[in-house]
Amino acid sequence: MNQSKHIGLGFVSFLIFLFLLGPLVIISVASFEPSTVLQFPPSGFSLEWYANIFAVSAFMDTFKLSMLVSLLGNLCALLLGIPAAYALSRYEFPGKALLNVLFVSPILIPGTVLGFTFLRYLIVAYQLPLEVALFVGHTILMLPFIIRVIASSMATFDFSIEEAAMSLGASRFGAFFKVILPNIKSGIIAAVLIAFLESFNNVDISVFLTGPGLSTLPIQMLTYVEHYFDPTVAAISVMLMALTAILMFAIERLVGLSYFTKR
Amino acid sequence: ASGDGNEKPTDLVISTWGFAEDFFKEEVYKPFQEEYNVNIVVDIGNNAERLNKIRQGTANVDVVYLSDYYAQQGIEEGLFAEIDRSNIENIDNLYDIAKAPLGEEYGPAYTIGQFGIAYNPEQTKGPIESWSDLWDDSLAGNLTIPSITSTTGPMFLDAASIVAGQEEFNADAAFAAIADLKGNIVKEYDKSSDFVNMFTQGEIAAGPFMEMYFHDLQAAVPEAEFVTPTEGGYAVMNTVNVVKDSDNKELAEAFINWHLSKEVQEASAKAKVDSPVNIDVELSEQEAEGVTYGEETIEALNLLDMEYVNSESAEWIDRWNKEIAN
Amino acid sequence: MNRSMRMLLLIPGLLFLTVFMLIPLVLTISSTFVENGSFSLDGYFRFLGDAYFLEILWTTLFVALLTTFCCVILAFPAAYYISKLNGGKKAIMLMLAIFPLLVSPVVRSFSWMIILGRNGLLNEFLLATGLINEPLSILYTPAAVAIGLIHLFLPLMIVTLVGVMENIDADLFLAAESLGASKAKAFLKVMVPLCVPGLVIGSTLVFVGSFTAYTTPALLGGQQRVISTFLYQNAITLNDWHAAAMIATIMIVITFVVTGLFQKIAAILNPRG
Amino acid sequence: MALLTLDQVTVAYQKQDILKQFDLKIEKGELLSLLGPSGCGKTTTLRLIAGFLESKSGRFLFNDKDYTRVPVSKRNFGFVFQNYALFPHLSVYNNIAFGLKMRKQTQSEMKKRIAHVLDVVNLTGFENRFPKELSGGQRQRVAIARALVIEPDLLLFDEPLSNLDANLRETMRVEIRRIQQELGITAVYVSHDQEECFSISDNVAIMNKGIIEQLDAPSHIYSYPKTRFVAEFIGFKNFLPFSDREDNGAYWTLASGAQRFSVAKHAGSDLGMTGAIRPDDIELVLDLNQGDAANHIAGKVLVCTFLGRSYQCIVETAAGTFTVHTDMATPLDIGTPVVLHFPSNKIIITQ
Amino acid sequence: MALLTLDQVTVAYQKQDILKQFDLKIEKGELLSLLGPSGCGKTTTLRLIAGFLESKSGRFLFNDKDYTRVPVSKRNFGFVFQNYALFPHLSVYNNIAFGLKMRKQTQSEMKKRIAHVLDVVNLTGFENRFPKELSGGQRQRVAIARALVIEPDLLLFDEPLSNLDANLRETMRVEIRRIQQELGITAVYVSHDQEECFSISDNVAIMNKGIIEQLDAPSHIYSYPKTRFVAEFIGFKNFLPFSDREDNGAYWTLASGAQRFSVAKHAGSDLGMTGAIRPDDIELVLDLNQGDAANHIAGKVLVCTFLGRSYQCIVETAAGTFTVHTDMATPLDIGTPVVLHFPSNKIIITQ
Ligand SMILES: Nc1ncnc2c1ncn2[C@@H]1O[C@H](COP(=O)(O)OP(=O)(O)OP(=O)(O)O)[C@@H](O)[C@H]1O
Ligand SMILES: Nc1ncnc2c1ncn2[C@@H]1O[C@H](COP(=O)(O)OP(=O)(O)OP(=O)(O)O)[C@@H](O)[C@H]1O
Ligand SMILES: NCCCCNCCCN
Ligand SMILES: [Mg+2]
Ligand SMILES: [Mg+2]
Repeated sequence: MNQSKHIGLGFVSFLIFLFLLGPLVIISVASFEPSTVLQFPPSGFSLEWYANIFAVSAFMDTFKLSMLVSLLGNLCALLLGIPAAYALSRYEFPGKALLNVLFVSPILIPGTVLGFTFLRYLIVAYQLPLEVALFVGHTILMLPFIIRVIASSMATFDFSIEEAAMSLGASRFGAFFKVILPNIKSGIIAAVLIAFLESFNNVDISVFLTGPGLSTLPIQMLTYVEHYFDPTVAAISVMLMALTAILMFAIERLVGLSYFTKR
Repeated sequence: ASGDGNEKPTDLVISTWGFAEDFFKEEVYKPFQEEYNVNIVVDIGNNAERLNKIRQGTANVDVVYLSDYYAQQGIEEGLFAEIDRSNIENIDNLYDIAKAPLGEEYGPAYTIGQFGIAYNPEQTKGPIESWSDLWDDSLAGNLTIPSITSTTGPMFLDAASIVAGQEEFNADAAFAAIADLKGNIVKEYDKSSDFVNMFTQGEIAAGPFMEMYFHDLQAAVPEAEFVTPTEGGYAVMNTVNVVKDSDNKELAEAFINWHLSKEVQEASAKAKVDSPVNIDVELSEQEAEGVTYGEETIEALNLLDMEYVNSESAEWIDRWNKEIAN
Repeated sequence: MNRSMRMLLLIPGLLFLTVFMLIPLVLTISSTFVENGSFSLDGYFRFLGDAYFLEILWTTLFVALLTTFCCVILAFPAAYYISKLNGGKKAIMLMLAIFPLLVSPVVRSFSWMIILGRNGLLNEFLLATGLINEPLSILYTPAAVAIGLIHLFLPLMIVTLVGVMENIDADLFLAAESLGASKAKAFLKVMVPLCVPGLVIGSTLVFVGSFTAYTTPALLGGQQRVISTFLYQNAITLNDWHAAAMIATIMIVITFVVTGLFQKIAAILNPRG
Repeated sequence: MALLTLDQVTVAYQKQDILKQFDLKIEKGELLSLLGPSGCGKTTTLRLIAGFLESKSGRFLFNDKDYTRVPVSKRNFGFVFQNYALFPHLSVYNNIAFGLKMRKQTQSEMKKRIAHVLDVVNLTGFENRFPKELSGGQRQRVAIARALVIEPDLLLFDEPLSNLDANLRETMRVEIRRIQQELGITAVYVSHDQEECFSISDNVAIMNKGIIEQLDAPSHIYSYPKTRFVAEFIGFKNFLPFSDREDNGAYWTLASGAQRFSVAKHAGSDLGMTGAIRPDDIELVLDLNQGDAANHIAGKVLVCTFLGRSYQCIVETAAGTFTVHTDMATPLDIGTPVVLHFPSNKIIITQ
Repeated sequence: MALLTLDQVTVAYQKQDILKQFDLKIEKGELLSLLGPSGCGKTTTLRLIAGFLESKSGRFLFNDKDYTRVPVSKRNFGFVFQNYALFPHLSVYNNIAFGLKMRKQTQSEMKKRIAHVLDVVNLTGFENRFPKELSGGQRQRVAIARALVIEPDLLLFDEPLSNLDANLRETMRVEIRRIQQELGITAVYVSHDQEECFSISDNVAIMNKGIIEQLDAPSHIYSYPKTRFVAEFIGFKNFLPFSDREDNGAYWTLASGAQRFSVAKHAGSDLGMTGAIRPDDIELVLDLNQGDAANHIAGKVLVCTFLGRSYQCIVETAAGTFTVHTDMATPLDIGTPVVLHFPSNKIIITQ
């Protein structure tokens, strides 16, 4: 389709992106504030708060734990979720509606209650070690995002290519990995990213599943802003964005970003 | 007994708020760890969350720092061990009100802050001197107050009762007074950071505030002022206790003793981490800025009966929700 | 594929959820129907008879629905635009769209305070251009909460929709146009129905997110409370887990009803969705 | 024993039976075509054999083994899909390489075989295109190449040439036939193009509403359709209801209305009373005197259309309306009186 | 003035030109077919006219108005997609109703028209099915119905009947033609089926690699293809390279190798030196004595295949290999010596 026909659409999209990214720009600029209070425009330029991220050891420690939990949990949620998403969008069977509800239910339940329930059962009743409970909790937190986002991108999918692959000798498994997966790649990536970020930013469940020597970055950040007002947390957000941008750049260099989208 | 480096260090779990973590690590924990061959593990979070974990018994906490309101809950629920004061000699060197704010059996306040009023003189009609000044119409849409669920909420409720002319605390009068104040309130705040934000963004000109955070406020808004209201400021007590299930009770008491020592108290004060309660701590005028310091100041602070507060709080929260927060 | 194979795909997830979430949750919720050792609905009647509770419930619901609606409206063009791009450009835009998720919700709210405040950028801009004479008060109103929530959840909706739109055959759109549908009509009659699966899940994510949101309403809203504040008060401040579980149960029921409603609407839009 | 046997197979979508107690036998190396109207169940039959569908009842034997439960990927059957089902994320080369990779072919062997099959389907040079950059016919050819290249035990074609032009279709069908015979692959071929089916197949099965009406060698079906349905389907446009039958040695003599017809006997010609004849086989005679002779009927031209090879005339007679194909330089005007001659060796009798 | 004019239009995908300075004129009420090999640009031409594609250069006039920038939805052109493009979320009824709803038809009018068009495409009773519950041919018919029912100003068909069986295809094409003529709709029709194109069209354009090689009435193209490409495309399988030309009144006398051929003159027969003849038009003579007569060549049968209507024999001669169709009861054995006769009024001369 021709570009000129997209002008209206392009403009609207531009405004939407402005809305999404404008606040981030403001925060990024404000994070270079030299004084102890976040303001815009900043009263000067300083990297003090960036230095502070590394000076306060808890930020690095919790960052590592957060990454670990979100990545491992994500992996686990993918292993559990992809087969389920596939079964739910590919087949009709009795009880499907119920299963659909069950698989989204972790989203439907207020985090505070879910967190407390985990505390009472995973840790107190099941006696899981704290780390394991945190990991399980995050897996559950991510599962519905993985399942629903992937399932919805499979909803419009033409599964005849799966049959084609099988007729060419691919096992059910192979067909899935070789032809279904590549064609829902962006759906999966979307799911992984959303789930990861939901987990990485999660506070209300994590609060109950952390303990001595075990805390996550967002909890650390929240604790920090209870006592400090300086732009350190803004600086952390900017660092996360920068990290992501660098990652993207590296991927672009290595495999090309189009690798992640369907042709 | 000083460690010979061969014995495996004991874990001591400390539950605390999580500010100035690096100060504590270096100046408080490290010397103690070396001397006692312990390994200190901290659990951080806000009062309520940490108290909750102690209730569930999931965190193996030995020493717990809580503000008095939450500490009182812990005591009533029997979560804390009775302390052996003979193991904590430094208690004797504390201001009187810090020695046993919640009873002789339980831990002392390791720091006391002052709850007063912060304001921006450039945005108010004149200087603010008393709690009742907050009711002035000139502050319409320019005021914040602490929410009832924050540590200082009940203190402001008490102040409102005083402003309403009550000798003894009277909840009806206090709620009526705060309801009167609604025209001035932009919104209430839960965290000190919310106050600071509103203040620096010019959304508010004044509000009840804790002195220990004033230093930061002033850094952003140099013209800001902190006053002890004429009716008196309130004492914000941060207490330290030993958890009942602790296997390291003696070590815990030793640690508390260490935290109350002149050395640590003075270092905390000078780093502007916590106001000192040890009477031996001497601060220069500059060092005392932003710190609640001095016998008269401390002794002049109003105190709330935490047992009473605790028994009323559910009722107050309910009333607050219905009469104030909407 | 036979039935048992299908079950094999579902079982691991099912088992995991059942053991670690479903059973604990059912126990928690069922405990709300027991008071003093016997079955009772009194707790629920207390809440549902409480005007204050109903008011914040309604406010929260309203803001959440408004947010969901706005996200749908805003996400559609953006997602469509992104799905039309090819290769690297698409990946970049998609990443940019989810960039906000990298920023802590607290920080994002700060940013909106800077923009929407009394002396904020928006007011400065409007005053400078002479569009207004008095600063608008947006911050600390439900509108500010909605804006903050939209910013918080729009990325979810966009990403979900892009995933669905990509698998829609471009010829369908052309077919609609050739049958006389304007671009807008074709979009409405073909694109929208085919996006329904994505819409349903996107709306569910946004709705539930805004319905249970805590930080953003606390920072951007005024004195008006939201339901999670109430839940949090009961659970954390008052340590009354019985009441908290009841509030949660009420919230869960509402979420189920609303998302069920989404499904109903979806079924009308796309009977085959 | 047949290589492939469908034994009393029933397939249903929702509650409706699509194949009804379906029987089919195919010998090793045979190419069998399924021919039948749109919606009769051809694709369904192929999908069943391929293993994409499960039958409600009945058995499927292949090489004497019960294949009913063998998974698709273990069957080693090639399938050419009616809607191509190309992998959108793979280039033409990789689409074709897919099956070979599954079979762990060496890179060089793979290159060679793909180059060859691309040549067969006339797509050399398109290796790096993606499916959506191809025309409809090109896609179809990739689909064929993909199935051919793995040299499967059974090849299933679902209208593999429907989007190709006549020449290419002919070339391709010759190639398909050649490869199939060379490698001795058994094949089931669905097409709506009769000429294609007849020329490529060892046997043709004419299907109607989920059952096979006739299964025979192409030339036999072509000349002697067993039922009226088959006759109609393969181009017998003209039918004569007969009412009387007299045995006349090598001929039957039959009556249709006032007219008598002599019809050469053939296998099964004693089983029915409906005569059938192709438009090509009726002779259009302009000599009106013959109107009353046996096997002749007088009539009037209703309409004449150009078909390329010949003209098609619709002629109205006392015995009904007939369609006749005739070579002429110019069409006949509407209303022209003509006589139709039904050669007695061209009329056949169907049930 | 023509109703539709493409004037020097160039269309490219990526950098490659698909249509090259393409010209086309269609008169009001005319049905024009595009015929050409797979990948030659037929679909591209249709999509350009429909407005799905933009040209790099050139103009598109419709009704004397410049339509180059008119949006698709304002064109009122019906389009039948090669891959159907049915709306998967709508039932058959609602797929067909789509265009009518856009035109704000009353409910009752809509019902009536849909019922009628469903009857035309033989799908009455399928109203409530969804596309994925239909067979390939059924889907195709829904696509046709959907385009027909809006009675557009211009109908664009992209292989609309490719998945239908012969009978249905014929009925449908007659119906399409009838509706098109009745309503006076102009149409562009792409098909790979020559008989279909010839029988349905007022004019046929033979395309090759993005240009039109010949545009003429069907019967004219059928008999007198202008170029070797067109001849080959429409079934002239046999070509004779001529080397000498003598004018012999109504005939040319030409030499091909040692053999002389007499060829009836026709328009344009002076422009080329390549003779062409259809397999149907060569006569296969078993009387070997005629081997040396003019227009006769002796040869040997290479292979004989059954085609249904006739046998196809490939015969090798001194002048090359020829394909001949002939009516016989049984095929000729490989190696049988035969003589081919090329009637002088059946050979034509192409460029
Ligand atoms: N998106 C694309 N990118 C690159 N090349 C394309 C694209 N679409 C089509 N082509 C090429 O353009 C040429 C013309 O395609 P078009 O679809 O018009 O062919 P067609 O005549 O309709 O063929 P068929 O009979 O096979 O459908 C083909 O060679 C095809 O490979
Ligand atoms: N998913 C389905 N649900 C319901 N009915 C179906 C479904 N798929 C196919 N059918 C019906 O089954 C019958 C046989 O379909 P099939 O695809 O085998 O036909 P076909 O012989 O291949 O026809 P065509 O030549 O049109 O492709 C058709 O009448 C069709 O409508
Ligand atoms: N809610 C009481 C927490 C007390 C923490 N004191 C912080 C001092 C920061 N300068
Ligand atoms: Mg089919
Ligand atoms: Mg095409």
